[in-house]
Amino acid sequence: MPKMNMLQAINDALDIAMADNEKVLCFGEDVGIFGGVFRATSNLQQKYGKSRCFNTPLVEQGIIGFANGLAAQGSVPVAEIQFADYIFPAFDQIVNESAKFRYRSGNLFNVGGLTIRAPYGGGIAGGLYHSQSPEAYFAHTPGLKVVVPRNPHQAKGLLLGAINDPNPTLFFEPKRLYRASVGEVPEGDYRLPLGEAEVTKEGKDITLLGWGAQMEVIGQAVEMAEKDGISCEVIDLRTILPWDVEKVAASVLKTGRLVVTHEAPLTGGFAGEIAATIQERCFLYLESPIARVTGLDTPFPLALEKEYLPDHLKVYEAIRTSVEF
Amino acid sequence: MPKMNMLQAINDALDIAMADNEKVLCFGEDVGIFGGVFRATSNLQQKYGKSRCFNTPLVEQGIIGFANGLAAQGSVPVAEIQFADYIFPAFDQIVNESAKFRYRSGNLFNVGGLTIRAPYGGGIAGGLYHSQSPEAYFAHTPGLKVVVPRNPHQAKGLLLGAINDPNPTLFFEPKRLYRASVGEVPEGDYRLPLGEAEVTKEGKDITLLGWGAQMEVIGQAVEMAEKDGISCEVIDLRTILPWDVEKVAASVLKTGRLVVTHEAPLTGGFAGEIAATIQERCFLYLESPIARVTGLDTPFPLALEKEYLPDHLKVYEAIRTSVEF
Amino acid sequence: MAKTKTSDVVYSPRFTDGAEFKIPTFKLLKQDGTLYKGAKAPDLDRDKALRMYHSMVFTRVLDERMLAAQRQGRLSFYMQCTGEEAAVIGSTAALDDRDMIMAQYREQGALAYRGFTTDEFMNQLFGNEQDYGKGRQMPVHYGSAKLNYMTISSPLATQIPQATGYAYGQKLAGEGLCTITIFGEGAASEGDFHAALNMAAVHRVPVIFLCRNNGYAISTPSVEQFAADGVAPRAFGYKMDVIRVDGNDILAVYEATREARRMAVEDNRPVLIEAMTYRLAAHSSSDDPSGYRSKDEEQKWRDQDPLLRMRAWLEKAGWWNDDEEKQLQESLRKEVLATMKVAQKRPAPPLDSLVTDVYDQVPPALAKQLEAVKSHIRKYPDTYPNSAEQAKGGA
Amino acid sequence: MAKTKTSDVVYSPRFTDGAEFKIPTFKLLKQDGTLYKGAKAPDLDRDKALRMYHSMVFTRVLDERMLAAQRQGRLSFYMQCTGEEAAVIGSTAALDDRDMIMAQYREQGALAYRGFTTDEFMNQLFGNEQDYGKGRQMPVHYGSAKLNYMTISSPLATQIPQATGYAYGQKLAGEGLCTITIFGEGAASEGDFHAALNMAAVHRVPVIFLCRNNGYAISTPSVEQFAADGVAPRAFGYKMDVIRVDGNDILAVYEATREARRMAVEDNRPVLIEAMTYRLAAHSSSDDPSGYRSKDEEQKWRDQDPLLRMRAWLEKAGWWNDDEEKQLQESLRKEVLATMKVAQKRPAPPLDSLVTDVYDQVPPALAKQLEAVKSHIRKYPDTYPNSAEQAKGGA
Ligand SMILES: Cc1ncc(C[n+]2csc(CCOP(=O)(O)OP(=O)(O)O)c2C)c(N)n1
Ligand SMILES: Cc1ncc(C[n+]2csc(CCOP(=O)(O)OP(=O)(O)O)c2C)c(N)n1
Ligand SMILES: [Mg+2]
Ligand SMILES: [Mg+2]
Repeated sequence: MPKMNMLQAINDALDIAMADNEKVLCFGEDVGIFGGVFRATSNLQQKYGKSRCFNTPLVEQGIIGFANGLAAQGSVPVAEIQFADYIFPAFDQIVNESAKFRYRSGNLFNVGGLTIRAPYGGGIAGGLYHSQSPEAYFAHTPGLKVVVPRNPHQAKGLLLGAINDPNPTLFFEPKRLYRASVGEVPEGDYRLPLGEAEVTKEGKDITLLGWGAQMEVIGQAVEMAEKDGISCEVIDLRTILPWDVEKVAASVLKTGRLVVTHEAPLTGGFAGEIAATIQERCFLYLESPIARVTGLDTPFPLALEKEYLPDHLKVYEAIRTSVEF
Repeated sequence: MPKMNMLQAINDALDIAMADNEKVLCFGEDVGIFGGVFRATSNLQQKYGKSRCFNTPLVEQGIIGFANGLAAQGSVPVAEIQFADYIFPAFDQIVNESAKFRYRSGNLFNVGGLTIRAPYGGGIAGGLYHSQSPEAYFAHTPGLKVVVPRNPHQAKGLLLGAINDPNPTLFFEPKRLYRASVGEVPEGDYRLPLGEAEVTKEGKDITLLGWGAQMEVIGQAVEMAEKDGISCEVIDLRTILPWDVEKVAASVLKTGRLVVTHEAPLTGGFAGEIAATIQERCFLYLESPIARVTGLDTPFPLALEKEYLPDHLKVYEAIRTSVEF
Repeated sequence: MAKTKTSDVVYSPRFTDGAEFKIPTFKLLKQDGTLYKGAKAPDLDRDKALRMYHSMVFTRVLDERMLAAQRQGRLSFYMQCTGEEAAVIGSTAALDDRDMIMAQYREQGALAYRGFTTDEFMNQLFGNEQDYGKGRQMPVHYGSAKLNYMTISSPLATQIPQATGYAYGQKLAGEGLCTITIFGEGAASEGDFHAALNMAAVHRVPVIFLCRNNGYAISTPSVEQFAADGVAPRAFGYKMDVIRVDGNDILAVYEATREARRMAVEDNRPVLIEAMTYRLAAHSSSDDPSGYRSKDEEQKWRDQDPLLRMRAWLEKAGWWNDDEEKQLQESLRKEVLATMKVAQKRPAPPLDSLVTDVYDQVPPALAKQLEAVKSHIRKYPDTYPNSAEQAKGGA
Repeated sequence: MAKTKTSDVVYSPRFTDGAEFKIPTFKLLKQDGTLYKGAKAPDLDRDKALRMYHSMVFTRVLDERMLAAQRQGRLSFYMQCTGEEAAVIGSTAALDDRDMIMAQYREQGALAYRGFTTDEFMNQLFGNEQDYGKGRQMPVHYGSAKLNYMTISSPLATQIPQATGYAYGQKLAGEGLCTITIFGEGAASEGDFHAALNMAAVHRVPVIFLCRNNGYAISTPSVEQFAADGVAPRAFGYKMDVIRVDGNDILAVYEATREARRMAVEDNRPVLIEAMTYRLAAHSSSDDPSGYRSKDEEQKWRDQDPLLRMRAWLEKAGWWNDDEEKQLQESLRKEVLATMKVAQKRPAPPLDSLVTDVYDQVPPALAKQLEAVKSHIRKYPDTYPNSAEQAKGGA
């Protein structure tokens, strides 16, 4: 299997999707000849022409409005939002339109073909407007699917899964991993399932749950904890909405302990939903409170980014605290 | 004390704020001569002139952008969004701008004077676009305050509190109660504190927590439960962000049981945050899982509204289940 | 990149607000049913003209009856097209029936013209089990896949950039079809409008933007909505072709739209049409316009009634007479009433529709939520009389 | 309400895209420093002219040095004003220094003109403890309350409707001040732009909208941004006065803005100015323009360098010479370098600034979060070297 970084894996997925189905279109700010500011759409215009891969004017609400219309018409738009921080002008088109299109029409019409890609997350010295993790905003919106990959292999398979899924899907790409995460990626088309979490490591003392770039952080923390003799089970949630309650509950029923981590602020973050659900499902099995290791309840900082981030040491400490409760 | 309905109490609060401080301005779609589609701003243009109370063009992102600028300049804008369902075109101006204005400038500038009013919630046969409860979207946004009143007395005092609070505040008005909720309202200026929950009834077996129109629902459920001999403590959260963790935790430490209710969908709703925090704070004191009684994970329905809503019977059942756990 | 032609240079500062560049209003038909001097009627045969007129009368009758039904408490809410039938039906008649229509909420005339049946209207209005929308939206939020009429969405202007996208898809499909989106002059203030026009112009999309400038957005008069002379001059900002038309003149609307469609489909040139008209009724059944406008003003526009104008033209053409009018009105009234009675009695949509269509399939956790609702209803059947029977089926 | 004048009526469908209505470009100064025939230089005294020119040179030097610093790895990120100094500084010079400026990110020249010190620039660029923004934003996100320069926000166009609101507040305050907002032709595609102009025109707000049309939004050329002849014709849509100006001609920009300010403040007429210019540098230090535009094109614009043009004018006026130029350049270079070295060494903002300014006061739960961070740092001081010392103070 060839080795690729996450950007190459994403580019490969888009290439395959466009080759496979001429109804697939890629567009957004600077995605045309330039291939996007991160180059995720490199060469697609050259290969598939300007009518299928193109720059849009600089207007996110227009990009998603346009994409909703295309999807309703039967095309398969893959719209890029340049940074997840700039998805909010399109919030109405996503939350009031994409999410409710099928429901409100009684399934006469739908925008199931829609995929929205956006780089998200911190750790790149981007400050408050190039670092946000907005997944929880969308996870409160029935009708949407929200997906976050952790590495190149997952990115390609989940993106192909998202493009082919008959529901509007947000695909948040951890930009810190774009070039940093390199791994083997199968050639050709393969699709990873949406809505399924993955147990990436089995263990018995405690469950660690995260998504995207936090999976690497969890990995480091788990390595430390296992040296202390703590057996960790690790789950990548992968799809934030609708999320795989069963797999997470099954793990916590076994381990009795859960730590959830994300970069977004604590309050209203998706870890809250998970903790609330799991305390209900696993009440009598919980040996310690479900812990959340997250960003602070502030905008994303710049100079103090290191202090803000839920890094491996903070996750490790949460593991210790949970086990020693 | 005069009796008023909630709309009158809100109108009274706006009148007092405008009389008190000429920097207070009220504007939004149809709020001018017409006094708003619900008439919350009745007579204000007549009294304070067109320059301080006026119609805006039909563009929510503009209304809040304009309001942000006014607040930065030192004015005290009270902007109305006609329905909370239509606040999303302004999401970027609220979440990326209002919430981060002070922080990003190191306190050189702020929009603390800003208050955004919007009718919210269901129960009025409004369907998916006249019934939403979007508080959780904003509660994931550090920098904002989010307030919801439960009756006319609270509405007036909290709105005056919000207008005078030096932080951007969203004030969601339960429109089902606009005319239905009538009560004694003190004359003149009084301000209820933001960030403080209120224990509206003491009890010892279980804590019921809600806000806005759900307080009435809780009241009915509690009446049934008390007949069964269950002693209920009732808390109105009042401010959703930043929320009063201490008062809620203190209650649950005493009762050992918690039911939280809101109309918004379950997943990602603010009850999740509360449950996650309280299970951590009160882990060893919890006698049963924290229960959430909420809307379903669907858009807000119309024909089946009754079935969807977290009504008193559903809350009552949750109390019973919790106590019998 | 910035381009300047030397010929376009001035050496003293000269400001302009474009006001000297007036956009005229295109008219053909006078209120008395005769054509303006120099005007030429569009090429309409008798059948088509009568199809248009029937749709106008049907819409008027429907609106009258349903507003009355709302007043009687049979219906929760209603919105009338009254006064704007020519703008809506004239434009629709100029399209191919396969073109997509993405409207706002006051365009039932378009749907009537396409052949939406009285029964279909009623099922939506009463949100019963035969409503295509499964009783999920307020009255007047119609949709029809087979008639290429996109289901109405309440958030204003969202359908405008969607229309641009839809039409872009049609262009790629190459079937010679286009999309029309219809919206009010109030909705045109939304950011989505600006995005839609700009993208359509840049990407040369076969879309027609039809603005019904009816003078008001609820209580807000258009002078508080924009300072310009209507919505039309905005087209210049995007280098889009625009035409202003007398919206109460069905022949002019038809002709303008016919030509706009040709430009859109043959030349991939999007077009903006501003139809000058007036909302003769209240904004909705919840509104009372007496608080914000005068009876005089209303009367001035009532004298411009688009139905009377078309009828006068038809009569002059010898295609219509008083008897036919009377008979049509009566039969439509009867039909609407009879159909309403049947539709009103149809049961509500099934309980399961609470959770369907959120996704293509019901996710497991949501299926459980439905089960919980059902078991709750089984416990309190009297409180949920509409669904008690259906809840019995549960696990 | 809909209004039509009979004189504005046509009887056959006539479409227009406004293209026949050209907006000319206002110019005064040729590249060789002489005025166009018939042009009249604005009323600028020597001091003011030199203040303007100094700001231009300072901005150019700052940009060169800081890009170099970024290349050396001293700075994380940088954005240059290069090529657009005349547009930014010419407009600022025409304002009252108390007028509010709400800019995009490429307007450091405006701040330099207002008197932001080299030290103040450096503190922001390095996000050190003396940065007014407390090290929270990326480089070039300057702000100054005392110089009436609103802190830059990355989300594009959000400041445009804010400027309308700010200026509305100024109008009510009645102090004769106004607001200018500066933005790119790319940002003008956002919905916020449309909202801002419309609201300003309807409410007669003293605000100046200055669009720097520099040909590109990152890699996107303006022909893919809009189909129209620039941004200027959009003003017609709102009945707003507009002027297009040669953005590399500081005298023309100055004169246009001076007059626009008068209209805004005296007549409450908002004005749109489109300054035609070119971004000579890359979009930012992260960008490489060779992928999307030609060296030829760049050279064409380099030949229009606004600094050289102003310098030529000053020399012809006898207000400037080669020696002075050399000396100024050298002293500025030295100053920038020396100041940079100091600023770079200043410590980072204090750990407590992690939680301040989210609200006017730190909420209790957030104070606890800070305490938890501190106690964590105390446990692992080596991992957080910048804040280990400060964490010691904790509970
Ligand atoms: C985004 C949004 N904001 C506000 C509303 C509430 N609203 C419904 S109709 C309306 C007025 C629309 O006026 P216009 O577009 O002129 O259409 P008309 O009713 O005159 O046909 C308003 C403000 C809405 N539906 N959506
Ligand atoms: C809302 C939003 N979308 C996207 C971006 C990313 N972005 C930053 S600068 C830029 C291009 C801006 O171009 P223009 O307005 O012409 O200004 P210029 O850089 O040419 O001065 C883009 C797309 C952003 N900052 N904000
Ligand atoms: Mg209207
Ligand atoms: Mg530009």
